[in-house]
Amino acid sequence: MITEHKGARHPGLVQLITPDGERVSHPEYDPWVQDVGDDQLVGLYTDMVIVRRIDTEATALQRQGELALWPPLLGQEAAQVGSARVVRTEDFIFSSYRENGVAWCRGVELPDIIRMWRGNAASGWDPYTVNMAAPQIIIGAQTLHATGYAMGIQFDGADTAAITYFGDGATSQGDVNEALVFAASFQVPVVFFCQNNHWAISEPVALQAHTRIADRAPGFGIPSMQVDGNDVLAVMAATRIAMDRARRGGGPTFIEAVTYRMGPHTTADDPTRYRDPNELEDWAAKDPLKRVKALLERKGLLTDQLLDEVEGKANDVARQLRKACVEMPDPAPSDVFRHVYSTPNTWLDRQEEHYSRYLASLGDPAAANQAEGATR
Amino acid sequence: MITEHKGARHPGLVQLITPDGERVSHPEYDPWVQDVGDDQLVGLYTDMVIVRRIDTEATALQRQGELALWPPLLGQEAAQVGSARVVRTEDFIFSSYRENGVAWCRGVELPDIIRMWRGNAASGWDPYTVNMAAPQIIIGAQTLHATGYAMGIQFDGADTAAITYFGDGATSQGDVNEALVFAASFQVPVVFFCQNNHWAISEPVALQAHTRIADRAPGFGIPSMQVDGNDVLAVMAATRIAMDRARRGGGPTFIEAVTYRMGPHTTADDPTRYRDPNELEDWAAKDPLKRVKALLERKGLLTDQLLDEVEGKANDVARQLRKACVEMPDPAPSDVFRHVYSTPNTWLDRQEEHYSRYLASLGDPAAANQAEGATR
Amino acid sequence: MTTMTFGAAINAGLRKSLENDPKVVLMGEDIGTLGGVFRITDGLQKDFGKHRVIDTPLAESGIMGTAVGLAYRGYRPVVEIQFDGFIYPAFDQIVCQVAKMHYRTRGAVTLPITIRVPFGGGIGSPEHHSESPEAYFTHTSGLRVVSVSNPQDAYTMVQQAISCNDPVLFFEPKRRYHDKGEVDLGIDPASAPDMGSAAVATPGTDVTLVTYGPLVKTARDAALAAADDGISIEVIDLRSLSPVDYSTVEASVRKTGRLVITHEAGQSGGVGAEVAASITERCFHYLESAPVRVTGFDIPYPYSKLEMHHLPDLDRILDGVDRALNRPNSLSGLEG
Amino acid sequence: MTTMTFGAAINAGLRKSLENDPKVVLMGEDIGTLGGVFRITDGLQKDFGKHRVIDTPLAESGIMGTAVGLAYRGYRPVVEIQFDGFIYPAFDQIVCQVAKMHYRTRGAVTLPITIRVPFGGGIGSPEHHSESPEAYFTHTSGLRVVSVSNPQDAYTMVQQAISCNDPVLFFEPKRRYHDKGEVDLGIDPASAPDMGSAAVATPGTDVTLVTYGPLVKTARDAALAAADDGISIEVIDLRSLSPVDYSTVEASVRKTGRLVITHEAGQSGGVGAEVAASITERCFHYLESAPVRVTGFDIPYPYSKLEMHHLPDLDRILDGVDRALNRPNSLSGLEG
Ligand SMILES: Cc1ncc(C[n+]2csc(CCOP(=O)(O)OP(=O)(O)O)c2C)c(N)n1
Ligand SMILES: Cc1ncc(C[n+]2csc(CCOP(=O)(O)OP(=O)(O)O)c2C)c(N)n1
Ligand SMILES: [Mg+2]
Ligand SMILES: [Mg+2]
Repeated sequence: MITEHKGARHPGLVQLITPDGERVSHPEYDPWVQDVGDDQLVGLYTDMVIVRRIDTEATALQRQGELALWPPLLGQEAAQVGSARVVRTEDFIFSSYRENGVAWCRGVELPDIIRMWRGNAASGWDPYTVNMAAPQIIIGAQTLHATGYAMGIQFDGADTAAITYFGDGATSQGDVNEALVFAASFQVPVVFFCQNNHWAISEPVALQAHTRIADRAPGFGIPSMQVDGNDVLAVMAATRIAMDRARRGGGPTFIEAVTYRMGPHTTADDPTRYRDPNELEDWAAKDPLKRVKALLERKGLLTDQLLDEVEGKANDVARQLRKACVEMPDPAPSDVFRHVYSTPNTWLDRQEEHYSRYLASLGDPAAANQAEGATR
Repeated sequence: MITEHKGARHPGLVQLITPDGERVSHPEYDPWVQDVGDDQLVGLYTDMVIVRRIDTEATALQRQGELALWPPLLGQEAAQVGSARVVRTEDFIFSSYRENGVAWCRGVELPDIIRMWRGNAASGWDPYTVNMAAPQIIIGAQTLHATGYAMGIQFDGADTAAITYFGDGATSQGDVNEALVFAASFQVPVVFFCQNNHWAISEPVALQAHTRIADRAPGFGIPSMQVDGNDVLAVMAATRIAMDRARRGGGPTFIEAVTYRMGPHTTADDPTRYRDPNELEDWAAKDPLKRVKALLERKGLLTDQLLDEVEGKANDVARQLRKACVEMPDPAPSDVFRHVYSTPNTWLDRQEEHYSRYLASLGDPAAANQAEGATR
Repeated sequence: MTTMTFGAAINAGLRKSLENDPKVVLMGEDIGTLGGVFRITDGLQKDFGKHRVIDTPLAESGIMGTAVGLAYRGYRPVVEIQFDGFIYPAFDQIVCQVAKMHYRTRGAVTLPITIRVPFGGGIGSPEHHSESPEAYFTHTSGLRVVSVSNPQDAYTMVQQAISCNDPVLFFEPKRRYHDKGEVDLGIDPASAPDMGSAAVATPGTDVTLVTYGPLVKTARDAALAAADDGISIEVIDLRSLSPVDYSTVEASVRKTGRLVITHEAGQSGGVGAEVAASITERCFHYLESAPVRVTGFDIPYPYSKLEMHHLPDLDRILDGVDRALNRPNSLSGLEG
Repeated sequence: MTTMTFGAAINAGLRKSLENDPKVVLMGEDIGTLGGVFRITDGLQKDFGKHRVIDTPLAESGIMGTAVGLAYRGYRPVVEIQFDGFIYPAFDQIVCQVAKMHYRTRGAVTLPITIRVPFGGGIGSPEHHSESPEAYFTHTSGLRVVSVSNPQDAYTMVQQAISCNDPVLFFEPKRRYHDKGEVDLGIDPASAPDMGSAAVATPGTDVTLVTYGPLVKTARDAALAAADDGISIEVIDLRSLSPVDYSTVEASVRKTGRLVITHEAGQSGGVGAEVAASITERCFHYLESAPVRVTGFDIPYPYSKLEMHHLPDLDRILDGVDRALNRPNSLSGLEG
């Protein structure tokens, strides 16, 4: 027999809360969450409830024609809240399109969360006000941006880090693998946070990865961890370990958070065409929200008062979201020409001038004014 | 301490012949070369001498202005000859630009080896006559072609395999990593043969890979081997193991052949600008040709007659190569329009007609004839 | 004749190709079990199996590169790019490999690859889902580029593209997928008009209106509307964008003396620029006015609340027609 | 004034930019120790360090994507693409990220990235080393595209490109790297003619000859030769390809009534198509003949023994000039 290097040994999935809400100890990960007291636990629970409520409300808004599209994160609340809550303000986040839970934790304003999904903008917020980049739709592209940003952190000698979110499907893209190469070569402070939610639209994770996703990074010289992505504490611990290493100059880390997309890919998707309903049921039993709720219950913290309070908060957020959505003003026609360049552009200025004349010729008074005024 | 998956354990570099020419035994690899008797050893030696002679001659031809460019393989003879000699006729090879030793073993005609380097064609040979694709200049692109070809082998139920050659630098490209993903997902009969010659033009391998290159593939679920690429027997054994596994439906394998580019990147390169001469010296001591020669000597096979014979053969090849080069007819101007499409194309036909009229207007009689005749 | 949607017509054409040639394989993201995000490949994996209709990993360069390898082995891959905006990761493999392999190997290797691209806007999608990248490919020698505008052409031309020995970019106007039309499923693609030829979609005498893909319907509607004003527009559906069938366009412009070109892609360097330049070269003395381009603006495709401003519509096209006819129009009085 | 090669002038411009702004970083393959395969960055890593002049792994998408991240962090990356033909793996990052980020974020994020591309043929190289991909980028909104034709412009414009807040594709005619010229190193790029403006390289009155990059020299030589025949050619060096400074071109064509455009890139959908279409639109009534394009053929760039047939040279340009002037030329007698 030929002894060959066939794959990596791994310590297995890290879990700190069982699906039944039992807190299990893990000597290596426990220290990283030992400061998480009852208040913080309640805070995490509250965040997760709100994030799920935002998701439900946005889905409803889409069904009612108020949003053009929405990518539900149902089932991924622990992965997003657990990680985002330990990213510091000065750190920078590069995410994909599904990280609305991360955006919430980051303090993104409610209208900004839905702006692009309503079709009112190509992205929702100013990245520099929340240190979170515009959501990325091109699968995997943002992992390189995070790596480049982390190169900048390194050049600046800053003690912050970048973290990038991407899916299991994204791991097949060249860009993600090139990001691992650059991150490893330059040993920059970046954390690769992969939410393995088991699906890339209709494609199961097995089509993208022949082995554990967490095994990928060590082949590039990047340490990795595989954590239960539905366990908010495990996610927190892993993210802290990784961010801490990055900030201390220890280079990149890869985290695979094993979770499950319980809803459709987007509101335009119909998972009944490709998904075994039993699989969904299995994962419903591991629901991240149920789990932290059970933990709170075991700890005697799940009072009616708390439940009411949290529900009230979530409903408030939902109401604000809905209001922000339906009241969002439409963009002006001339916005179509804005921000293509930061410097004047003769070609585009001419097109804008012609178009405003055209609108004026249709008898649109607003446009007529514009046609006479300045073009920029 | 956090136990994490930091990298893969590996059995280390496989070697069957020491730099001094001692045959060392290796229980797992030996069986794969036990059929290699004295004759075959002499054959391998002969190939390596010829391949080096082709290289020297082509370099001289370039210096004399007969070739536009040449990418020397000096130092990589064992990696190329050892692997190519165990690829069967029915298997298919997808290489980069430096595998002229592979082309030689494949039976590519001498003029075809230099055709593109003289500027007389974009590639040298008909891939289907030797089952070796046109050399690839875009770094890494051919690894996907090999993987796709292997998908075809699988669909056909054939018991052949594809093998692709690429460099250490190429491992940074997205395409190579995507090839690993596809090969692993579909478990197709393809062998990834990486010649780690320590340099990508002026960039050392450490810039491309933070860990052993052989560690990369297991993270994709692909078994890998690291062999001494200057040891022709070790290379043969590893390639046989991999090709055999592929043919038997065992899926892809990755081989890192650790070797050294002793010459410049191409004849246009000046390695003194970036390379420590001591490093070159170290590797000269591990020269693949010296090594097999020393082995032959230990076996008492290195007679003066053999040396003369091999030198004679190599000189013959060199003479033929030179003759083929200087006598190669120039292409016709109208060749510029050939083979862009396999079907007629009105745009291009018009451009050809106009150009032949133009040439005719300059008073070129050949062109004038053409302008009057058919355009295709 | 059968009434069917545009999407169903492509599905039927793909099915025919899969039936007729065992070397035809379909590849793409989500094209198997799901039948594609637009359901164009619906049911095909079920009927032809996983080796004929292949769900691939999520990597466009990987899909294109393995398609090259399959073609090297004698297969005829039909690649689906999920949305126009996701073709760019495959750009290198398309431009350097797919387009050049035949030239590189002096004809020894043909790559009969069809690249299906749902393209264009008008469906209210977010960024990267509404692009018109066709000009990148018409500027790439070695490729053929076609775009279909109606179910019958979709059915016939997809089969012609698949049986063509050259690589073909096949642009499908996604906002027309649900449009219905009559399709003759019994048609023999080999005897139908070649995909390289343009078609006169609406005959006319006063002005030539050239377009392709999603705007053919809009252009024909414009011709109908103009007829009420006594203006006779000849609408030409280019069908083939590379090469353009200039003989058909030339014949029309020699008759009308006026040319308008409309497409969704941005103006600068778009297909319209090439058509305007080539027709001016070929018909200079027949032209009574400068060729007019009515196109998308030179902007990234806008968010959906603004896309109707970007996309040429019936009124903007008619304004362009007025310009070509030197009738009063939105730019009247502006010099140049 | 200092006499220096084109390559040395770019090197000097890069050095100035590195000196003036600590946020400027150079990235690329082999640009450090080696100084680039063309030695354009020679000595810069030694003088500015490994964090300012970065040898990157061999992955163009990786280089471009990390440049985006660096720009996000406030840096001004100057990326070297080793050869024109190797820009395609970075195409997705350029088209979807570099070009669109400013629009996407409504101006919140600027990406002042300069992408240096040695381009064009004439140096006897194998495949992928002689391409002219500029039209892909002039068709991409959100990018600025310039090309330099002489050492002085190279020195000045590379600094202007680097200080521009929009991303700039900077095309360097590699076959001119060794050409020498006078360079005023003391020039202040901010007060020099803007890189967006075209320049009249040779004044003339009979015909306007528009070009850029490597062919400016050829065009000027053609003008000299034509002068002997009593033909006065006005050569315009576009300098900026996106946007084109049409006011300069228009002014010339209004004067001459004739237009010839020449470039190495293939004809279909090249920059020449856009210039021909736009000038026809703007100057239709001034044109006495159809704009003529003298360009590379619509073929993959040929192997080096044939490249002189592909590349427009002085004679072919003059033949095009004759066509524009309705003088006897190679196509005389052909209709259309
Ligand atoms: C380059 C590119 N190709 C294809 C798509 C279409 N697409 C959007 S989401 C998606 C699946 C992504 O799966 P994964 O990375 O697992 O993320 P998830 O959606 O599960 O969060 C695909 C194929 C895209 N957005 N970008
Ligand atoms: C996509 C691409 N980028 C850049 C180049 C330029 N280039 C040619 S060879 C080379 C180095 C390749 O190194 P490696 O893969 O180790 O192969 P080796 O030359 O050592 O055989 C580079 C950067 C190229 N040919 N293709
Ligand atoms: Mg997923
Ligand atoms: Mg190498």
